[in-house]
Formats: sequence, C-alpha cells, structure tokens
Amino acid sequence: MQAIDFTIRANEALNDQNHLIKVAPADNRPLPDMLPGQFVQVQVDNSPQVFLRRPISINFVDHERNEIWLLVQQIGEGTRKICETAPGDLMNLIYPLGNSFTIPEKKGRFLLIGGGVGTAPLLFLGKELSQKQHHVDFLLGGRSEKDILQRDHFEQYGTLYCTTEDGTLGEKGFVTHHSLLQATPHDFIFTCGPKPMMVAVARYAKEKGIPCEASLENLMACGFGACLCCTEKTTRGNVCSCTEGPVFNTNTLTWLD
Amino acid sequence: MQAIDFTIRANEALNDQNHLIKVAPADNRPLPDMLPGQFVQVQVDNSPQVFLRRPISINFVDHERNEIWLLVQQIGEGTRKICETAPGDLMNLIYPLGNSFTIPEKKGRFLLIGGGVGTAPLLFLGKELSQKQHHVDFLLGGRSEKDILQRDHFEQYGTLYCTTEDGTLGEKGFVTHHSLLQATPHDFIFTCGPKPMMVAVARYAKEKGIPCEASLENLMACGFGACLCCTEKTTRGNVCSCTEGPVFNTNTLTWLD
Amino acid sequence: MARLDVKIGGLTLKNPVTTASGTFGYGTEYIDFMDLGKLGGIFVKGTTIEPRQGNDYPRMAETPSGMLNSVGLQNKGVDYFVEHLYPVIKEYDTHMMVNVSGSTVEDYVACAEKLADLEKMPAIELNISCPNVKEGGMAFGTSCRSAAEVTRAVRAVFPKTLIVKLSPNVTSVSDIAKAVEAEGADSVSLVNTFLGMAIDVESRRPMLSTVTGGLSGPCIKPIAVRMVWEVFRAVNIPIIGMGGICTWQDAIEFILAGAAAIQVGTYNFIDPAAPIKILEGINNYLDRHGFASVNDLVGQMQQI
Amino acid sequence: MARLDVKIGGLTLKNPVTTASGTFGYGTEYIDFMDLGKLGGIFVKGTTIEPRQGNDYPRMAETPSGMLNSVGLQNKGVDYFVEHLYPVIKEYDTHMMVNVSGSTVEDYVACAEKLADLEKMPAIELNISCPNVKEGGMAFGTSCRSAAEVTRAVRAVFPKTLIVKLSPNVTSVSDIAKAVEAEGADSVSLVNTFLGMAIDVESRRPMLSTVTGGLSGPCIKPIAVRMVWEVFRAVNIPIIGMGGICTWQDAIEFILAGAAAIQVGTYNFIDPAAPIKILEGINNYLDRHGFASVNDLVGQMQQI
Ligand SMILES: Cc1cc2nc3c(=O)[nH]c(=O)nc-3n(C[C@H](O)[C@H](O)[C@H](O)COP(=O)(O)OP(=O)(O)OC[C@H]3O[C@@H](n4cnc5c(N)ncnc54)[C@H](O)[C@@H]3O)c2cc1C
Ligand SMILES: Cc1cc2nc3c(=O)[nH]c(=O)nc-3n(C[C@H](O)[C@H](O)[C@H](O)COP(=O)(O)OP(=O)(O)OC[C@H]3O[C@@H](n4cnc5c(N)ncnc54)[C@H](O)[C@@H]3O)c2cc1C
Ligand SMILES: Cc1cc2nc3c(=O)[nH]c(=O)nc-3n(C[C@H](O)[C@H](O)[C@H](O)COP(=O)(O)O)c2cc1C
Ligand SMILES: Cc1cc2nc3c(=O)[nH]c(=O)nc-3n(C[C@H](O)[C@H](O)[C@H](O)COP(=O)(O)O)c2cc1C
Ligand code: FES
Ligand code: FES
Repeated sequence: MQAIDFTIRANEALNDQNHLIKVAPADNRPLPDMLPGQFVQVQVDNSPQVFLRRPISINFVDHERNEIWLLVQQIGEGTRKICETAPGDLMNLIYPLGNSFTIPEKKGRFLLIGGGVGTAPLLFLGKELSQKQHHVDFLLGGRSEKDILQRDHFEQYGTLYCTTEDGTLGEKGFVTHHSLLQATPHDFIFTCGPKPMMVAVARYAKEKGIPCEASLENLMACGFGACLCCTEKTTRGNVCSCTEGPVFNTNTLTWLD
Repeated sequence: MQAIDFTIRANEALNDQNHLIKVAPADNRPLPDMLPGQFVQVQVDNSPQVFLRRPISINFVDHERNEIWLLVQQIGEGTRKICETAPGDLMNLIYPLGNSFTIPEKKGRFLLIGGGVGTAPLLFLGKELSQKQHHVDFLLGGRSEKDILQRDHFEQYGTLYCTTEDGTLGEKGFVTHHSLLQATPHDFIFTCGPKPMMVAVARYAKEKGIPCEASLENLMACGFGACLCCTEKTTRGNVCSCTEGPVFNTNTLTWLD
Repeated sequence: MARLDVKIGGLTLKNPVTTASGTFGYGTEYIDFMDLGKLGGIFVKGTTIEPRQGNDYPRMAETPSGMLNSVGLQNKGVDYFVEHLYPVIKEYDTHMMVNVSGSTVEDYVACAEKLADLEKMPAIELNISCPNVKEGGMAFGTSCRSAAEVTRAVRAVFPKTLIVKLSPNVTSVSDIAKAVEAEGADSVSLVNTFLGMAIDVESRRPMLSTVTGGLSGPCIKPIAVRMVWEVFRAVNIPIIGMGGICTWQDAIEFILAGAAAIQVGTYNFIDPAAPIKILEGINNYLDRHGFASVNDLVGQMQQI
Repeated sequence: MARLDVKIGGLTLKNPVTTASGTFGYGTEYIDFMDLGKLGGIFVKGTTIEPRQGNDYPRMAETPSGMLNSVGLQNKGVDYFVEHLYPVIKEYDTHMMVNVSGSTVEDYVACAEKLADLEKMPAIELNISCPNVKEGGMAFGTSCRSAAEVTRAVRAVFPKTLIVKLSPNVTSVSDIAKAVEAEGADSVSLVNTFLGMAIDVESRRPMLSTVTGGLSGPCIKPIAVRMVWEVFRAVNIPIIGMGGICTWQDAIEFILAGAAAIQVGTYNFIDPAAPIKILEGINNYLDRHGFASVNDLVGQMQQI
C-alpha cells in the first residue's frame, strides 16, 4: 500500500454522469503490480461533505503509460468533485487495496456480468483473463445505450453482450434475462454492479452450480482494514470487505438466505 | 442589500499575495448605488474552514462596465480560495454592507492613509472625494515597493505619497513617520489598515485636532447586523461594526484610552 | 400541495420553518432577503429584564463546519423591546416569539410577565441553555430540578404558549425534557449551542474573550438529531428541533426524528434566504412522497 | 530540538503523539505508511473478554466534518489477543496499549488481569465510554458512581499504568474525571465519541443499523478541547486529549488546553501518515517558539 499523489493526465466525460479519469504517479515512479478487483481510495478535498476518501475500482492499468484508469459515476458530492478535476490537478490515492477476483490456472469460459458503473473493474479483469488465454464473455447492462460504457475497450478482450432497459442496445431488459444465460453455462461468473443485480446473478449461478464471485461496494471509512466499518456478513461472520473483499465468492455471502 | 451571484470578469495577481478581482452581477442587473467604505460578504465554498462568508471592501465601482473591484490579500484558506477563482466562475455576494466614510459638502483637504491591503477602500473613496472637487492626498505604506498596490489608479485621484519599511519606494519607515505629517495639517483623515497603524494615525489626528475616521476589520459572522459578533467597544457601548461601522470616527473608539 | 400548518401548544404556525433566536435579529435585518410573512415564525434575540452589553470582542471563531459565539445576550432589555421593537415587529405577518433569558428565576418571571401583556406575542421561548453568561442561563438547563423550578415559576405567570429551550450539554436531555413537561411547558425546543472553545496556537490565546462559547452549525447536527429523537420518545409535547440545519434535507431529518417544527440558525448568516428555500424543499418532498400533511412525517423514521 | 518525552503515570512515552483506539487497528495496518517506532504509543482496538461480532452493517455514515460509527467493539476477545496478536505487536518499538471494554465490572477486571501479565503491555485504557454497545460501555462513563466502581475494581488487579477513557456525553466531564482520579487512575483520556445519528431522508431509514452511533472527527474538536481544559483544571493526573485532531495545530491546541499527550483518531483514515506529520509539526513549533520541552506547553493557554 502507498499513499501518494497522482497527476490527472486525462478526464473524459463518457456521458452526462460518467467520467473516465487517467492518472499517473506525480513523481513518475513506476506503478506496482495490481490485481483485477482491487481499488484505490481517493482523497477528494476534505470539505464537510467529503471528509472521508472515496473508494473507486481500478478500471484499467496502462503500464506502458504508467497510468491507472478510474471510471467514476457522479452520484454525490465526492464523485462530482472527482469528475470536476482537470488534467494537471493532483489527486492523492491510497492503493492498491483489497483482494481480487480469482483467476484459475486451468483454462475456462468466463462470464463477466456488470451493471452501471459496476462494469468498472471488469475491464481490467477481462484483460487479465484474456491475456491468460481464457475465454471471456462480457454481459453488460444499463438503462440505455449511452450507459454501456467503454464498449470498444471491452471488445478487445472478449465478446460483448448487452442489455438495456429501453432496448436501445442489445437485448431489452435486465442482464439476468439475457438469452446468453440460457445457452451452455460458463465455468465461472464474476459480477459487479447494483446489489439487486448481483443477487439475481448469484441466484442464477447457484442454480446452475457455477462458481461466482461478486465485487461489493460497501460503505468504507479507511479502506485498509483499520476501522471495521465495511463489514459484510458471511458464513465466517462479519469480515472486512476492504481487506477480505471487495470480491467475495457468493456462496460465502448470506444474500440468498 | 442583495444576495446575488456575480460572475468573475477578471482576476489579476498584483503580487505574490494580492489579487485584484473584478466581478459583475451574473444576470447583468445594474449595480445599485454604493458608498466608499462599504463592503461585500463573499460566499466562498462552504468547506469546513470557510463555512462563513468573508468580508471584503469595495475597492472600486466601475459603473460603465457594471463591475465591482475587490482587492484581496491571501492570508488564510478563505482568501486563498477567493484568489484562486477564474474568469467565468460565479461568486455569491451579499452587498452593499456597512456605513461609509463621511464626505462633507464643504471643500477640504483630505489625507487618506492606508497600510497593506487596507488601501482597498481608499481607492473608491479617493475617487468619490476627487469627483466632489476635494483635495486628496494618499499616504500608503507597505513592507516593500511591491506591496504598494494600484499606484497608477490612486494617482488619478490625488497625490500619492508612500512609505516602505525597506525604503524601496517613497520614504523609509512607517506611514506615521512620513514627512507629510509634519507639513500643514489636513482637514480630514481617513484610514484603513493594520490596527497598530490605525491607532498611531488616530493618535496623530487627536494631537493635531483633525477629525479622523477609521475602517475596522473586526471578525464577522453575518455582516448585516443579525449575529452581534462583530461589536466594537465605543463611547456608546458595544456597537456592531458591520452596520454602525465598519467606519468609525476614531474619537468614538476606546483605542486611545 | 400538502398541509404545512403545525400546532405548538395553543399556537398554530402556518408552517414548520422558523428562525432561531440570536441568528435572526428582530426579523428586520432580513426583510431585504425574503417576505417574512412566509415564515412559520421568528424567534427573536435573547431578551433579559435588564439591558446587557454582552461580552467583549472577540465573540466568534470559525470552526470545522461551524462556529463558536460568545455574544452573551447583548440586548437592550425587555422594556426597550416592548416600547421600541414590539410595535414594529408586531406588524409582520408571522408569529414573533421572544427568547427569554435571565440569571435568576425572578428575572425570568418578570420578563415573561411583561411579554404576556403583549397582544401579538403568542409564545415565548424560555432560554435555560445559554452557555455564554456567567451566572444563570445554562445552569438552569443542566439539572432537572432547576429546569423544573424556572418552568413552574414562568408557567404561573405566562398563560400563552410556553416553549422551553433545552441545553445539549447534559447527560440526559430527555430527563430535562420530562421535567419541564411535567411543569406544564407546551413545547420544548432543542438544541441550544454546545459549550466549546478554540485556541490560536501562534498567540496561545483563546479565540474568544470568554474562553468558552457556544458551538453551532452543521458540525452539531448529528448530535442534535439524536437528542430530538431521544426527547421524542420521552415526552408528549411537540418538539421544535434545530442544530446545523442548512438544507431542506436537514429539516426533514429533524422532522423524521420527531420535530414538529424546526429553527434555522447559523446558516442564516451564510444564506439569508435559506429558510424560504428550506420551506420550498419540504413542500416538494411532501408532494413527491405523497404526504397529505407535514404532521404525518413527524417522528416517522422507519426501522432499518 | 526540544524534548518530546512525556510521562503518563509510571510510563514514559517517547513523544506525545499516539493513535486512538479503533482507528489504528493493531498498528499492523499502518506499517506501509510509517515507521511505527516513531510514535509515542498505539492504543489498539477495544478488546473484550469474549469475542464479539460487532453490530450489523451499515456501521458508518459521513457527516459534516466528521463521521458516525457503530462498529460495536468487534474483536476476537482477549484470549485471542494474548495468543495471536500480542506476540506480533510486542516487537514494535513503541508502547502498545490495549483499550479494554466490557459489559460488567467483572468483564473489565477479567480482561485487565489477563493483560497485566503481559510483559510488554505497560498500560491499558479503560473504555467506559463506548456509545455503541447496548449494555455497559458508555453507561459506566456517565455517572461518577459507576465510573468510580469500575476504576476501583480494575485498579485492584492492574498494577501498571491505568488510563481511564471518558465519555463526553455528560453534564460534567470534570466530575467524572475527579471520581476516577480518586480511585487511583494514573491518567484520563478524552474524548470518546459523541452519541449522534443520521437519517437518510429518501428512504426515511437511519443511516446506521443501530440508529445511533459515535460521532468523531474535526466537528467535535471545539467541544473536546473545552472538555480537556475543564478536566485540566479539575485533576492532577495527566490528560491524553483527542477529538478531531488532523494537524499539528490541532495537537498544539489540545496541549495548550491541558493535554500531556494526544491521540489521532478518525483522521488516520484520511491521511494514514498524519501522526508522523503531526509529530514533526509539534517539534518545529517547539523550536520556533523556544520551548525546551513539550511539557512546558501543557495547559499553557494565555489569558486573552
Ligand atoms: C470497493 C469499491 C469500489 C468502487 N468502485 C467504484 C467505481 O469504480 N466507480 C464509481 O463511480 N463508484 C465506485 N464505488 C462507489 C463509490 O465509492 C461511491 O459512489 C462514492 O463513494 C459516493 O461518494 P459521493 O460523495 O459521490 O456520494 P455520497 O454523497 O457519499 O452518497 C450519495 C448517495 O449514495 C449512497 N452511497 C454512497 N456510497 C455508496 C456505496 N458504496 N454503496 C451504496 N450506496 C452508496 C449514499 O448513501 C447516498 O445516498 C466503489 C465503491 C467501493 C466500496
Ligand atoms: C469590513 C471588512 C473589510 C475587509 N476588506 C478586505 C479587503 O478589501 N481585502 C482583504 O484582503 N481583506 C479584507 N478584510 C479582511 C478579510 O475579511 C480577512 O482577511 C478574511 O476574512 C480572512 O479569511 P481567511 O479564510 O483567508 O483567513 P482565516 O483562515 O479566517 O484567518 C487567518 C488568520 O487571520 C486572522 N484573521 C482573519 N480575519 C481577520 C480579521 N478580519 N481581522 C484580524 N484577523 C483576522 C485569523 O484569526 C487567523 O489567524 C476585510 C475585513 C472586514 C471586516
Ligand atoms: C450568534 C448566535 C447567537 C445566539 N443567541 C441566542 C440567544 O440569544 N438565545 C438562544 O436561545 N439561543 C441563541 N443562539 C443559539 C441558536 O438559537 C441555536 O439554538 C443554535 O445556534 C443551534 O442552531 P444552528 O446550528 O442552526 O445555529 C445563538 C446562536 C448564535 C450562532
Ligand atoms: C471507527 C471507530 C472505531 C472506534 N473504536 C473505539 C474503541 O474500540 N474503543 C474506544 O475507546 N474508542 C473507539 N473509538 C473512538 C476513538 O478512539 C476516539 O476516541 C474518537 O474517535 C475521537 O477522536 P477522533 O475525532 O480523532 O477520531 C472509535 C472511533 C472510530 C471512528
Ligand atoms: S473500510 Fe475500514 S476496515 Fe474496511
Ligand atoms: S457581523 Fe453579524 S452583526 Fe455584525
């Protein structure tokens, strides 16, 4: 873990709510190894509404340019301020934090299901999987076409399936209703997005007997195991989702009880 | 009094500490009449350190361009943030606030003594006095040449005398040691600046029997008479310096007791 | 549009948004910023039997998300109020209520008696919680016995709506609330300021001439909401809630915790039109969530 | 360079900067961010006789310049601590002190006894002020009688440095401080968190599963400084001050008010290297102002 200043290299609005922000260590030190599913804790501005840091997933690591990508959805004051940053601004990050999705040695067929900004960690994950020669299908859901972000990037690492609530892209409806789920089951499912979606995915995986991991977005104060605020109830009791998560095998969660 | 948004039209660094900021009502409504000595209450950003507004004198009113000028010295978080604003940004002001310097009908010789950023209200004051055909002498003090701001503007409305502590401009030393004070006394003295300077000026005025008004910079919460936090002890008891001041006849103050 | 009127004892406020004593002068200071007639009520500056100069400058210091003040009840005394201020403010189309302070029970009683005679003074707020004067003030509000004593004495001479303003500087605010309810208070308002202090580290001197002062603003909101919630479950009289309210969301939070009405305090200094914006926000919220009356929201926090 | 060592009872800390219980884990969480050996001491997470799961999620909410938490003393119990954690942390080159919590006097005593046996455990901090557990905790800290009782019982079995951590949720914190001093406490630390709450207005549900929680962060600093100043004038034992400390200026403020040492709490979450920066700042301040020792600054607030 490090707590260092990054320089904003680029900040691009992908739609009215979401920004893709590329950052590099201000002192140009090389980025350490990071794992898909890990996140950073962004110090915003210490204003009353954003006193605490904000956890944001590692969307992508561009080692060539020494950049981390963050995909940020504006939902409140903190994410709004993050999205308002401009190239050249500094941003202090604590990183890399958390565990990661489990990438097995044995080749397999992976289904990565994301909803909303929950697609963020799946890009980095998809790249790592495809580099290890796994078969990767992405199934991304959103309200409308403009909510399915970074499609060209996803397509580099696997086959992209989409659902939109208004039918403007892919199949109309929710991800869990996509016809792909009726086809031959995958070997692994990784998911990130709104809790109701992840619960539905976990239920599907359980029914089909597919190992499934979900990345949780519990509220966090520290992000590195010191405050015990981010706990998730698991079969092992309350565990910190910032150190023993954010990625959990859905069988260990109490969601379906 | 109004509480309205202004647009920053220009923000110029005059030296490492002071900025001249020109603002105009965002909706372009014409500026109301304002008096020299009055001030505005700037809403900064509601961050924890700058929860309250910050009082800033009206440095100048440019009715032609519908602009108010603010001369701001960075001393803490609030003034730093004000100085960081950029053209196009919005800034909410409550204005115009406070009483004003007393401009008599009868023509007279006025000495306006300012120190540091305390020169701010004297520019507007000097202009009003000179427009009413009074004789105006400015006596401005600072640490060094670069601290005597807006000299070309002051020279439009009167004769400019300076003192600097390091002797880089005008006479070396403090304003109250300037040779001008040994010459024929003026009819009125108006002063604004650090309290020790104003006390010395008040003492000089008292000795010479010259009517003297000083503009105070008491800490303020509201700026419009609602909180009773900004009181100054006077011969009439505690009075609000935001409504019955910030300009006081120094004889009514208890400074020289 | 939902109904906004609320009852505080025998008094009906046209809506639950009022302004806090000491932060709204006599209303007059705000006429440029709003139509005062839109407010549910105005609590005017703390008034004492005798005129008071208040404490020495400096009287305020900014703190994280808040401020300390030690104004110390500067006011011209109740007689001046009755003669010079009341005739002006009684014309406002809203309820004007005086915040009554004192150092002895007799002071409170004498002050309340004079105010009881004023036709357009439907209620007083008994300030037993001012942290900024040496004797009296907060001392009354920090024990059940003395809170009860002063309430009883004032109740005996003041037949109109009696609101008692509670101090948060206590172990159990609900005990104090129960004590004043038992003596016939029609309502309790809370919270007054928290006793706090700040030191300038370079000069090593206190920021306030009185060393300690009262802390107000958003910083105290979570504690104030909790106290309102505690008192709501302890008493049967309406609660007027305050402490750091800046937005309509803050106001709704207090109402959900149990406040029948709210007061906007320190934030008036930052946005002098805040009470009106808060009122509009409450109105929209009620419509959006389908509440017929703001009263249906009082204390309606749900189980998690 | 000024002297930084401070004495807390029989214990000498190399400097006055320590970290607050529940915000610094077991120190281990911070080794990437600093050399723990530079700290004056570390107060580890609240420990109880039995293992505890803590409260349900959600356990935190952000508030203006602060946060609410209701962790509820989640810990693996004192036996686990002694067996698995102590062997690791005793190697750190700083004083490790356990924050002891409980629901009954017997719990506190049993826990303290086990910790007394540990060679490298020079002190414990008795947490009689946790607002986040149903029984015990804060209840002990809100009356002089029960605060005295638990202090007396623990004092009898714990011969090393005994620090009692006080609750700010009281009418008179100095009375409680005097009560525990009288029972032989070597030091008092204050403040623990303020009882507060927050409600999500759209869902109308509390933000914490437990409804109320403990408020910490800069928002509470002015009240905490005032309490330290009150206690400083009431007792003769050293005070460990905390509540919203983020910068060296904040730390100096507490020291001037009367704290012999300080704890950094919530701000560790925002800047995990904050304690080290604060220590450097204190050091510079002492040099700049010509103080030979940090002890010369304790309680040295000047008259205005
Ligand atoms: C491990 C992890 C990874 C994340 N990755 C990303 C990411 O890559 N991109 C991204 O845009 N966001 C991500 N998030 C969510 C992001 O942290 C929150 O949206 C952000 O903290 C909200 O801050 P805010 O100040 O904008 O909103 P706030 O003002 O704090 O909150 C606005 C509203 O959203 C609710 N809320 C805030 N945070 C959460 C949360 N975590 N879960 C549920 N409700 C919440 C609040 O209760 C409130 O109602 C991640 C969260 C976690 C824990
Ligand atoms: C009527 C009036 C007119 C003013 N006109 C101008 C102006 O034209 N230009 C300008 O630059 N400034 C002016 N000031 C001063 C200005 O308001 C303060 O410098 C500003 O509020 C400081 O805010 P800050 O957040 O930068 O500093 P803070 O962080 O609030 O304070 C930094 C330090 O300065 C001290 N301080 C802050 N304000 C004052 C004050 N008013 N008096 C003494 N000490 C103080 C604080 O105690 C602290 O030690 C005026 C003040 C008043 C009352
Ligand atoms: C400058 C100032 C003066 C105050 N004067 C009084 C007063 O005279 N009487 C009183 O009961 N409360 C007084 N208060 C307390 C407020 O009425 C209110 O209870 C408190 O500020 C909390 O609300 P807030 O956080 O919204 O300001 C004063 C508060 C401030 C900030
Ligand atoms: C998440 C969290 C957990 C805490 N756990 C404990 C605890 O176990 N025991 C204890 O005595 N205090 C606990 N505290 C209180 C802190 O030690 C400290 O007293 C308080 O937070 C005030 O200091 P601060 O404002 O610097 O955080 C906890 C505080 C926080 C924020
Ligand atoms: S966020 Fe602090 S322990 Fe997980
Ligand atoms: S600043 Fe509020 S009355 Fe003057």
